[in-house]
Amino acid sequence: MRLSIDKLSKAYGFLWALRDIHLELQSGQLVALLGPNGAGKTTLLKLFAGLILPTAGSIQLDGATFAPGALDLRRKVGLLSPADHLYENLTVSENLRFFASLYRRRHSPAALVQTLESVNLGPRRDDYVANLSSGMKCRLSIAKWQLLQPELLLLDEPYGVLDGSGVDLLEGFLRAHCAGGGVVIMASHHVSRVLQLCSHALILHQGRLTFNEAKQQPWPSFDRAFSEFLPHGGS
Amino acid sequence: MRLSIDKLSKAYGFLWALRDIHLELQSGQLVALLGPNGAGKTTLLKLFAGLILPTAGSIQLDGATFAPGALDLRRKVGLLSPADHLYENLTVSENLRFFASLYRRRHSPAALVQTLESVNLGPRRDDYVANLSSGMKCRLSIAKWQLLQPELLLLDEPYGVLDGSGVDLLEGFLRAHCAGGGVVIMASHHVSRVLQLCSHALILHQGRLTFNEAKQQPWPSFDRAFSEFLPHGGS
Amino acid sequence: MAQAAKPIRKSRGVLGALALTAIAIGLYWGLVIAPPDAYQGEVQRIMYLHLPSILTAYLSYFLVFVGSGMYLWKREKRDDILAHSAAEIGVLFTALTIIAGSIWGRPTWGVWWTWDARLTLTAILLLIYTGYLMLRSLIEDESRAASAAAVLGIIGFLDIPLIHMSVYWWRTLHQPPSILQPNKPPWENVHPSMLTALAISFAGFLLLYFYLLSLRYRLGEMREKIKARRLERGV
Amino acid sequence: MSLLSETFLLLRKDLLLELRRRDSLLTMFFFGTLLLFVFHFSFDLPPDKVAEMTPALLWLAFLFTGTLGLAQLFNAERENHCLDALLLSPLDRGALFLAKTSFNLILMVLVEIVVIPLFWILFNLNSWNLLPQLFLVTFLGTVGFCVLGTIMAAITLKARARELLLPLILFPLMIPIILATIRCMENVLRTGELGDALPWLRLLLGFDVIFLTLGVLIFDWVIES
Amino acid sequence: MSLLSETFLLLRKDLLLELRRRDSLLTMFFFGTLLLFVFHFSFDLPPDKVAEMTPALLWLAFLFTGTLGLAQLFNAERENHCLDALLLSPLDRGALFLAKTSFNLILMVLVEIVVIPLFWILFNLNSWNLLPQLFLVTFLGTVGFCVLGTIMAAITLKARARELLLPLILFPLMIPIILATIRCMENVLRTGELGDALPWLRLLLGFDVIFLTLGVLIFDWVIES
Ligand code: HEM
Ligand SMILES: Nc1ncnc2c1ncn2[C@@H]1O[C@H](COP(=O)(O)OP(=O)(O)OP(=O)(O)O)[C@@H](O)[C@H]1O
Ligand SMILES: Nc1ncnc2c1ncn2[C@@H]1O[C@H](COP(=O)(O)OP(=O)(O)OP(=O)(O)O)[C@@H](O)[C@H]1O
Ligand SMILES: [Mg+2]
Ligand SMILES: [Mg+2]
Repeated sequence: MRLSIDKLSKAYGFLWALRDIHLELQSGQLVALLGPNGAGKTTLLKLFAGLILPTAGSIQLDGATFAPGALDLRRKVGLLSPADHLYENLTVSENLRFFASLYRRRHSPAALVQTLESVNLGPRRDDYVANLSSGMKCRLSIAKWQLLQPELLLLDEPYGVLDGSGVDLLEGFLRAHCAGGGVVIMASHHVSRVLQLCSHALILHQGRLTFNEAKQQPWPSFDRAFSEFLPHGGS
Repeated sequence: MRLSIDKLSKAYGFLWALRDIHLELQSGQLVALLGPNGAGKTTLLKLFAGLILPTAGSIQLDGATFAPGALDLRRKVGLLSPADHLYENLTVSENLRFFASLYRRRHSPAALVQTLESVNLGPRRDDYVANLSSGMKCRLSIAKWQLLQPELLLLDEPYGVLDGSGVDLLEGFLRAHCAGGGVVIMASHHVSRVLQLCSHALILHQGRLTFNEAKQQPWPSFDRAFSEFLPHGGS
Repeated sequence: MAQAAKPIRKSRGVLGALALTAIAIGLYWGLVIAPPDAYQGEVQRIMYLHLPSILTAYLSYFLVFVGSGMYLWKREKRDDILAHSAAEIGVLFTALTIIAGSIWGRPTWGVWWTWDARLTLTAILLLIYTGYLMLRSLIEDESRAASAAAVLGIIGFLDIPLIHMSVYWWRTLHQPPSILQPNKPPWENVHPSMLTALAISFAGFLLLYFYLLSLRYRLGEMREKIKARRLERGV
Repeated sequence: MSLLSETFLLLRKDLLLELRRRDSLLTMFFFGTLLLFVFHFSFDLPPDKVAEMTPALLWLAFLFTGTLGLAQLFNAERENHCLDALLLSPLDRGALFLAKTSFNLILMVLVEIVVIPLFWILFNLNSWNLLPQLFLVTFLGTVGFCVLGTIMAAITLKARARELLLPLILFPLMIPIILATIRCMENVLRTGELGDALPWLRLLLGFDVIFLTLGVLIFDWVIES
Repeated sequence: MSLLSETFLLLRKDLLLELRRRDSLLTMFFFGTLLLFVFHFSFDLPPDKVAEMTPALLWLAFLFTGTLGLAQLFNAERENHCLDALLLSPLDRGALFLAKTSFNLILMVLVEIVVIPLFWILFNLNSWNLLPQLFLVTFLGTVGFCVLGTIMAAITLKARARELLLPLILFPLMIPIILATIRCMENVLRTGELGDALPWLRLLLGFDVIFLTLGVLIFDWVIES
């Protein structure tokens, strides 16, 4: 698993949301994507997921680029955007089963139930997704990507809606995913949590990648970049 | 400003989302609403806002209850639900102006611009809300409620999408609001932040209000309730 | 509870029995005792089914109107149940009228259907109240469905006189009223035995109607009770 | 008066959104025109037949165009839970009803002002002098349509198969208006004046007044859960 | 074959959603019936005229019902950005096209199976023996409608005035199908067999095959941003 981005830019109308991003990532990295509001984090994740196309530059996953028809590539990428991407009028377990077959992942019913138990949704198995609370939807998304096993997992601010046990669960999943050779890129504003978890940090600022380093302990360069590009508070 | 809730219950189908809630709140309180995923926090806030009706029990604001026609009551309550309740196809400043007239708050254009500057959206004044990032939408909602000045302000997990400076901004606003005699009720999973800010904490657990106390320093009863009802992590 | 329910159940049983006997007598009178029609012969006997059922349907729609108005005013669940029950049974009886009329029309007019005012009006009634039932079933939230349906129940009913007038002015071909004629008492142009049969069978239909309505109402009540019971048990 | 000022505020917002994008107006106008062609093709009408069927053809076109317009009436409110934002606010619900009704009415009337003369041109009719009276009748019918349509659009707002359910409950209730307008127009076209059709016109007026009043009064219940 | 198995998977999901709620089917059926009434009122048809206009009336009813059905075709995908979830997945886009087309086709055919005989009853036609042939022609026309309609529904998926835009671009493109079907049906009704209308039938078949193939091939580009 190897993600390489070259001179990636994305414009919305007259606004550069991203400008000339260079990046190389490899198996096992757990990357924190930081940056102030409007820095371009969500845009970058959507580009990685192939949901929008870049204005310039390229994204390569193991040498392949997104194009209509590049379906094998799609199997390798997952985007967890809490509360999105679930059918409201299918039940919890129907959603899981549907997406599992879509990605051709065969799972025994027992495995499915077990995954649901692990995210604490066992008793809500036959409820419609529409009736879940926001945190429960996020937990279901976690279960979904646990089953679908993409190599590159993208997360857009998953902490917001999760309670304490949900956070533990998510972090356990992400650690296991990277240990198994996957790559995780997670955009978040919850800097303290993310710094503990990650093995690598990126800082976006006004569409430019202003910081890109592997974690050290202590990490003075990060502290400097952080106070420069993410002014004020930030727990 | 006085909020009193008596035997409040809400059922969705066969599920009690809230059960027998008693609560009294008064001017100046900044209340943290905590609880695990699915505890009923969002439901409680929607009830306070009069967006859904209780199955049993009553909510009184200064002695009045929500009913069709109780329009004065509506002027007193605001619900900040990040990224919601804004017209996507109006610009940032059009949104503010529209809601200000809806609540009959007269503001000079300069005051409006200044509020936008204060939430860092000055340069995006004439952008469509649809083109804002999630954090910017939340900032705009903050600006909106700054202008509309409800007495009771409800917030549903506002931290998720805000960066460091946004958090500072929000907290400054909430402190000022309470100092001015308002009441704030904020549902959040970001326990460490919320505890610093609040003057009072509630814990919901499976629809029941299991903890309801004013803040002390130290606060052993909270720590006990917290470890009982919000197991695991939770920064 | 159970004690109070017993006499009600008993009186409903009596009502059912009465309905059955009255319909049996009416049928016997209509099919055996009353003379065949001078022009139409034996088929005319369908009238003993046709006329009472449409009159009952009219009554039913009036009850929908009353129930809807009461529901909007008082917000009592039972009024909504009444409106809903009455609408369902009204649709049933309207359909019955149309079916019986069609069967009657085939030998007398030579067609199953013709675009005469009264026929069309009946069909429109059927469509309006089918729309009412569809509206109910297509709205998720129960109380929202109830208010939406109540609004339709009121507007629909108020619209009926206007529809009636317009359709009537548009074209008329159906039998001119022979029983409910404005300036001639019915016994002067109808065989008294026919009239008796009609009266008995109408009484039977009314009794049957109230029997069905009370059953359907009871069903609605029981649904509510079961819900309350299950809620109590906290399933 | 607060009701009127709030109505105006909401109407201005809707008009602003519409002016900015011109979504509904342009599509409604083209769709109305298109329908004339579709009817023409399907029925393969000889010219004399057209003159006779003018009212019906026009009204069907308006009915369908209007219904599709109604389906979009609350679009801005459906995004982002903006309807909740309005319900949360101290807005008089009657104002919401009046604003949406008048917005819809403005659109429909603009469409009609273009489509009716176009019809006369396309089908080569020469009764141009009757247009003012026809417009009047059409206007009265349109008011009724917009009033009832707004109420129905509001009650189907959160229903599932909304796009189909709306016309399903609206059309049967619209029958008096359809018939009355068609009869009035036929009379005008035939005799040059309303004459016999006066009772129909009264029906139309009655309908408009009754449902407009009812709408303002009960819109509270219509829109709130 | 992966295309077919994926089609089946998606179709099963859509049918499951439909079976659970029965939204579209029931509303489409009632709406189709209602339209017969509306047309009848508006045109005030004498019986002999109806027999002549049967194909046009039926097809207009199907066209409107179908278009409103199409407006709901991607409803489940529009909630919660589920379409993104599908686009994110390794799903063959052609399968999505086929699944939506066949789902739509199933609904339409079910509606037609009820509405056509109802039409015969309501308008008192007695050419019951011709129904099988008419069904065949209608079916071919419906296939074309569903194929083209699904493509257009996908194109207008994120457009603003979607509900109006869809018929606006769909109807003109449908004109060959409408004309061909109406001509074929007229011929069957008049002579009891297709006879002269064979070229129209061939046009219909050609249309179906071309656009079905095209749809599978280009749906990639249609659905992706
Ligand atoms: C589908 C077919 C038919 C429908 C929907 C229908 C509907 C109705 C309705 C709604 C009424 C009550 C009218 C009122 O008082 O408001 C009625 C009454 C009546 N119908 Fe029919 N009808 C149908 C066919 C027939 C046929 C075929 C006949 C006999 C030739 C017939 C004979 C009568 C008679 C005798 C009455 C009582 C009229 C009176 O005295 O007021 N109907 N029908
Ligand atoms: N519309 C609804 N229909 C049915 N059940 C619902 C609905 N909304 C919420 N619920 C249920 O009510 C309970 C409380 O939900 P609520 O959204 O209030 O929780 P919450 O405390 O906000 O959770 P979270 O922290 O995950 O946001 C949950 O069990 C949820 O499944
Ligand atoms: N659809 C769009 N059209 C136009 N501009 C957009 C669009 N989406 C995002 N933008 C703009 O692109 C920039 C980057 O937005 P993006 O959503 O990627 O930020 P972000 O880093 O995710 O911010 P946040 O932390 O607030 O979520 C912002 O200036 C935003 O206004
Ligand atoms: Mg973002
Ligand atoms: Mg919540």
